Amino acid sequence: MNLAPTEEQKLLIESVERFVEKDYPFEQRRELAASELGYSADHWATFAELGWLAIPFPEDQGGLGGSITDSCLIAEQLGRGLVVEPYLWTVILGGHLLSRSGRGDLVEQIATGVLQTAFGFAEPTSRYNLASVETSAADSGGWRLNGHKAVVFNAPAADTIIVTARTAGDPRDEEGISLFLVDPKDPGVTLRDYPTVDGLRAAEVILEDATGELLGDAGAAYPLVEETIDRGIAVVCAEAAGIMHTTLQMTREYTAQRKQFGVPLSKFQVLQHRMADMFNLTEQSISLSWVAAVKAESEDSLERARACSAAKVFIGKAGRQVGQESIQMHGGMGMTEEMPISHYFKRLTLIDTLFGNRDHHQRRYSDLLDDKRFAA
Amino acid sequence: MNLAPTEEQKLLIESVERFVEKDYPFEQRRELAASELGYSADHWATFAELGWLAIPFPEDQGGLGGSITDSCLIAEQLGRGLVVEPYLWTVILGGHLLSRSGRGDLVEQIATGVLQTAFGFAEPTSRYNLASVETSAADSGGWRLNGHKAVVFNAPAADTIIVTARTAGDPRDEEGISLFLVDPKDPGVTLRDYPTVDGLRAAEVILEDATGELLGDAGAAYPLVEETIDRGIAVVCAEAAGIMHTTLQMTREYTAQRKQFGVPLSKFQVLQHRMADMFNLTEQSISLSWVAAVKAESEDSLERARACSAAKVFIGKAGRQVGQESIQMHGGMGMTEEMPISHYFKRLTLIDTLFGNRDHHQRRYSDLLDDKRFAA
Amino acid sequence: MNLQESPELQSFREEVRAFLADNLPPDIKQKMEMGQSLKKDDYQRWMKILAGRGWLAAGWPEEHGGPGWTPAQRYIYDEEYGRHSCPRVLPFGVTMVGPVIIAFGNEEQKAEYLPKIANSDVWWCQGYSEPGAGSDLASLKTKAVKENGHYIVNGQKTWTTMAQYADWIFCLVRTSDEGKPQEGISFLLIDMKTPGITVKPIVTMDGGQEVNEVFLDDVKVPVENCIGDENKGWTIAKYLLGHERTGIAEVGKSRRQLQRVKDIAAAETIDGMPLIEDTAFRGKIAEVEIELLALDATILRMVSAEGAGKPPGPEASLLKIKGVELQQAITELLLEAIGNYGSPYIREAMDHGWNEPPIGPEYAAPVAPHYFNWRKSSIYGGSNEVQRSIIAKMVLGL
Amino acid sequence: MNLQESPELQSFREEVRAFLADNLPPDIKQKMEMGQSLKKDDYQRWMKILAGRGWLAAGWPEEHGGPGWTPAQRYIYDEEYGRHSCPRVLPFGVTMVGPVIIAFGNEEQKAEYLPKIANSDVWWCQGYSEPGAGSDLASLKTKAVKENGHYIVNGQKTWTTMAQYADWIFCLVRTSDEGKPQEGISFLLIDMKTPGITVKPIVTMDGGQEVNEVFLDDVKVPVENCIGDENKGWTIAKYLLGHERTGIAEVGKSRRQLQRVKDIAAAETIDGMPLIEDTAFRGKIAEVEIELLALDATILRMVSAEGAGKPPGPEASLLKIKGVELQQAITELLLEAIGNYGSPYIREAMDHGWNEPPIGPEYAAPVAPHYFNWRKSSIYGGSNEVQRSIIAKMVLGL
Repeated sequence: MNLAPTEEQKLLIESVERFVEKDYPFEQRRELAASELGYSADHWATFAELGWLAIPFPEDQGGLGGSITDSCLIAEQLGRGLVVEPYLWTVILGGHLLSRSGRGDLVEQIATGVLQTAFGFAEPTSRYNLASVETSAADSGGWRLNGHKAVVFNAPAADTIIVTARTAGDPRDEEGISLFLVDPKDPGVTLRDYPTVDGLRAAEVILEDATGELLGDAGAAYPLVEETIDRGIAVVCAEAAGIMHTTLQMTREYTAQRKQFGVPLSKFQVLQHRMADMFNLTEQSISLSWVAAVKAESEDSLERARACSAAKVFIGKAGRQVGQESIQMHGGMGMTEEMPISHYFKRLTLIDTLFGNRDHHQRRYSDLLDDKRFAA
Repeated sequence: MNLAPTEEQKLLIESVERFVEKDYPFEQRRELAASELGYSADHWATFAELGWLAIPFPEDQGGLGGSITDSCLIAEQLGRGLVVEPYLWTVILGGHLLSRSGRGDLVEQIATGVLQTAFGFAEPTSRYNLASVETSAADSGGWRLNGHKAVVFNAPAADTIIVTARTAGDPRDEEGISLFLVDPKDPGVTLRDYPTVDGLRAAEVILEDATGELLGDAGAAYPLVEETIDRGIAVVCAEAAGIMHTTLQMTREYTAQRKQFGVPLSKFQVLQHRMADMFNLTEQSISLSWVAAVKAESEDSLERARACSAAKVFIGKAGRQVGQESIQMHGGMGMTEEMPISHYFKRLTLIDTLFGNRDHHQRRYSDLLDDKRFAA
Repeated sequence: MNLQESPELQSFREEVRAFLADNLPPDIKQKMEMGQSLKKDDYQRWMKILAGRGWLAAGWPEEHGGPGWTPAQRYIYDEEYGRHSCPRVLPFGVTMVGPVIIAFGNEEQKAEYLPKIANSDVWWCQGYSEPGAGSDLASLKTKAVKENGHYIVNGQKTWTTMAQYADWIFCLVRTSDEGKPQEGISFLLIDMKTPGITVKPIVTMDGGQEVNEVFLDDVKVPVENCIGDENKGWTIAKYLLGHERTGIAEVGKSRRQLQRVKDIAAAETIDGMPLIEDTAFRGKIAEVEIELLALDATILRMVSAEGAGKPPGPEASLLKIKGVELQQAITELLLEAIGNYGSPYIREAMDHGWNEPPIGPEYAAPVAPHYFNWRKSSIYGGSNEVQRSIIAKMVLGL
Repeated sequence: MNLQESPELQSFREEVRAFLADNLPPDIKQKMEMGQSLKKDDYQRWMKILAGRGWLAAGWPEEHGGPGWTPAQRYIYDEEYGRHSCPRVLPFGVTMVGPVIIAFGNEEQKAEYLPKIANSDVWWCQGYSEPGAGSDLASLKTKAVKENGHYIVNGQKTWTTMAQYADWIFCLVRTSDEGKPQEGISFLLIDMKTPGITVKPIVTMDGGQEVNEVFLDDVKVPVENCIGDENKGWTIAKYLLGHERTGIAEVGKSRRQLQRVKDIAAAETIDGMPLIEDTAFRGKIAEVEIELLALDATILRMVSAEGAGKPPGPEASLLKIKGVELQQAITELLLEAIGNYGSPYIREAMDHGWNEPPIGPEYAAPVAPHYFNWRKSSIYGGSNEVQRSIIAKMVLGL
């Protein structure tokens, strides 16, 4: 029982930290976010070289046999630098779906940095319900898909897109959901690309008689989808914890150098106490994201769900307060596109809506209150 | 359209203010709360003399034909002095039920100060649902009542107790509820008296084949019960607004005289800003209680319900924050029975649970969102 | 105490309602309802329409071109105005420099400037903030030196909203370094066409370009353009902070925005039912709505007191704090309501006339940028921190 | 990083669990579960039982009579302890004066006092606060003047918890007026039987009489009773504030109390269904429970760091703030849960052995008084304001 990084994990943390500090100045992040691709292919190759992309996969699939906890510790450091590279989408979501579906061939390509993936799990009216799938797949000597997958992150850069589609059942049934690989260049697949408010890339993916390659067993994908999204939640919570850390840091530094009425802002007691609250929220977010990381690979799906939803609720709330306070204390300067703080704020804000917001996960968590195994 | 006291109302306010300031020092309140009766019969006679008890009743029932707004303005001032006399229970609840039921004879006795009443509307498992009535009444040549009315304020001093009882329908039906007068000295009536945490008196009223005198039509009392409790809400909101006013005043004064680290507490920016929040909450509570007062006698029951529930929600929340902050800023002193502030805090806390707490009224209010006539 | 409107007020309300409904150009109305960006021309057209009716300078006395309304009329006007999807009346002329000229200007200045404001002939902007000054206004550094009947002004202003469109700017400048920092400040009116003025946009985090830096480089300003006495500008600055406070909460606009939350929540689905039927979300709407009622009641109380001759004091800081907090809470509810579609960001999608189909529902595009943009409201115009300190000191005497 | 307990820790947990379950006297357990008042004897009996097992001084090293546990063992012990309905171990001896004597006492003092604390032979109380001092501890006025091998102590202490039962009191006293206020303070141990000591109860707003004023009137204290150097008491006071912080949040107790909320909410009805099925109330329980998880995770992180040799620093102020906020939030949930029955107040109903039937449900009587009483927790032991300032200054360097 030890909620602290191992010696090996410390080395990993240091290597990501070094990358962010030396190779990822904020100006570069700004340029990458505005570039055609939306991230740096060179950096991605570096991630592959350093083994970061291979970590969570089993060795027989070309991975390093690491844990999701390792990935979370990477994500926490990437969050500190507000890194835009598609680690979450390709490695954590796509990689896990492929790995669990026995597609070691593709996992190996992810690990070596040559394959980008995206996961379309949401639809225009699904909101945060993963079982709300209206996209349909029919087998007529090969699967054909029809439907609309909404806000698919990293789809513009993806070599292959994984989507949920219904092969049986009613709109919100957990049974009858299947996973398919679709090729973005397939004539039945239309992508409408766009940037997102937090500097990433996504697309609406429209499927019109698109060719799909079934992943795993037909109709039985829901548990894997939920598990994958829970892992995504652990990773994005770690990213958020890293963002909060830097946000507090920036606020401390700004208020210490900025004077008002002849005194640095950091000497105003009101701001001191509010920064103390930011500190408390940030530290607890880090702690809880670590617990979620460890439990994200629990074999007990209830324990996993509980820990991930709890972290998402807490970090959604903490991120809101830490983000808003940081802008308020930066005053007018915090409102500008020029200051990095505003970008940290935007990402932190949008993380709450990713994979289900605070309300969604508070409901999911409290629904688990009934379970006998549950005790605070 | 004028949300300000009229000249007449100003005189009324001044007379109550004068009474509280001159004749109601806090030490007396403490003694009265601890006395056998729990309030002062002399003060009650004074209230009658000054006409305060007659104000909201029609002239043909011995009243002064005033409004519930007048009563609210009285209650706000009484709240400032944390007055324990049973104005709310006898005049606002009992008086209104009797007045609307055509019992001018009893109303006149209330107006002259010779009759005390209590209203038993709650039961052990009813929580805040006024229609949740399990006490039953059967007519066998005279009504006989059986049941348990919970936490009936002023019952220990009441000459007559008004209760809800079911004469038809299922436990939570609005139809089938009737009002009865019962005599506390009736052998079928058992009172278990007790003081309350906020310095008042109440009783559990157990009815075992108790004789009841029907008030109004059998089975049709629910609208009057709801209207009466809404008026009670307006009055208790006004009382709470008055309490908050004094609470803030005391906190200002205490922090101004109490030094810490060589400086008066009131000079600490953190406390200044928190007192500014207390001010904002207090002022808005006063404003909203005035609106509730005016709308409490609206003929449109939806408008009435909306305004009273809104006020109860806001004042429940504001009272919680203002109360807790006042204790925190008084430090250890605020924790003592000796300091008046702790008594203001206790009353403010309990007002939230009276007639339905914040959650209850937020639900009631949001259920009204559907109504076509509703617009913010 | 009563909430009944007199027949006169009722018919006044009808008159306002009818005028606004009949005269708001449909294209502007549509932009407002979709939350799209307004252009210079949109503001100008609408303000001219109001000016034509004599209602642009709504808070002014009749003698200077205002309607001369009572506080109660003004309250009703604000309420109705907020209920309709009208563009805001830009405050720089009508509620800022205009009242200053009325209170402190000489007869020539009044005759020169006031009619052009009331008629919307001139676009004003505000030159208060400076880099590094923030809430500490008195630390301003822009210098004005008197030379042969002119001031020569040098310095830099910032956060100047819509300076790119402005014909004139009113500035606080330093005319003396003696005494306390508050003592050497003067209030100048400057023609934006004067040589030496450069405007540079500041891009805000929502991608907007509404605010600017204004550089003043040896700008020649006639001495007649000084309002009030030289070195007495601080009195004017304080006057301005205290003026027109009951309108500051923008309750009417918040009501309209909350209605938008309800409309969107009725259109969005959660587990197959409308979001507005979800207990948690309904509860949040109810919470904000109740707070809005409390704020509105407080305004009405102040308006009633004002009608009885008691001008609003520093208590009005309450209105700024709560008004802004509720506006911000509503931008959060909007963002929550649209779920996954808070993410897409296509700048042009916020412009009227963008021809492509929307990403997700049509109402989604401006929501997140608006949330980001509106964080400014608790910072500018006297930050919420400054307002709390005003209450603590001026009202509570702490 | 892992959350698996080693087999050793698992069996340790079993051992703790079994001991607590088997040895807590049933009458004390019942009082705890009903929230009734504990008497002096209840505390003493229970602390003697723990002492008998060697677990009373849970944080002490073995050489002084403690179990010498690792931080992880201590964490598990605290967790299990909180899970059972055990009375709290009074901190004055075991976690306050004991560690001070261990750190600053001489050999004679250690031999004299420590065994009696570890065995629960002596009841201690704390003489820190004074009237008018509050969080500003250094402004204390109680004076100790040295005379013929004794200090003569005069002054007044306040908020002294359970002084009426105490055998000894440890006091901060002023032994010099020179230098900064922090510099002339000494730490004295005083036998409560010494002539000149008067204890007067303070009634708190919940009706309780747990705290007291302690008057010291020419009280003779042998100079050997000074811990550490004369005039160096401030160092000790600071040490005490920083000691034993990970236990301060009382997460285990909050968990148990939250379980009580759930039990009561399962028993209470709302519109015919159990309150716990009400969406709003469930949501509140979930919210507190999630915050408790976050706090617990933070403690575990600190414990893990401590196990690796990094002692808890001023970050531990976080634990005090959040621990207390959650305890208070739970007292509010309890009050909400019981609805109308928050009002009745019969002092005796909170005592064990009260023979009359309860007013309303049996669990209701102590709820409101407990809520009132627990407001103190954000005031004493370094108020939440002081803790925030510690974080701001010591952790964030503001």
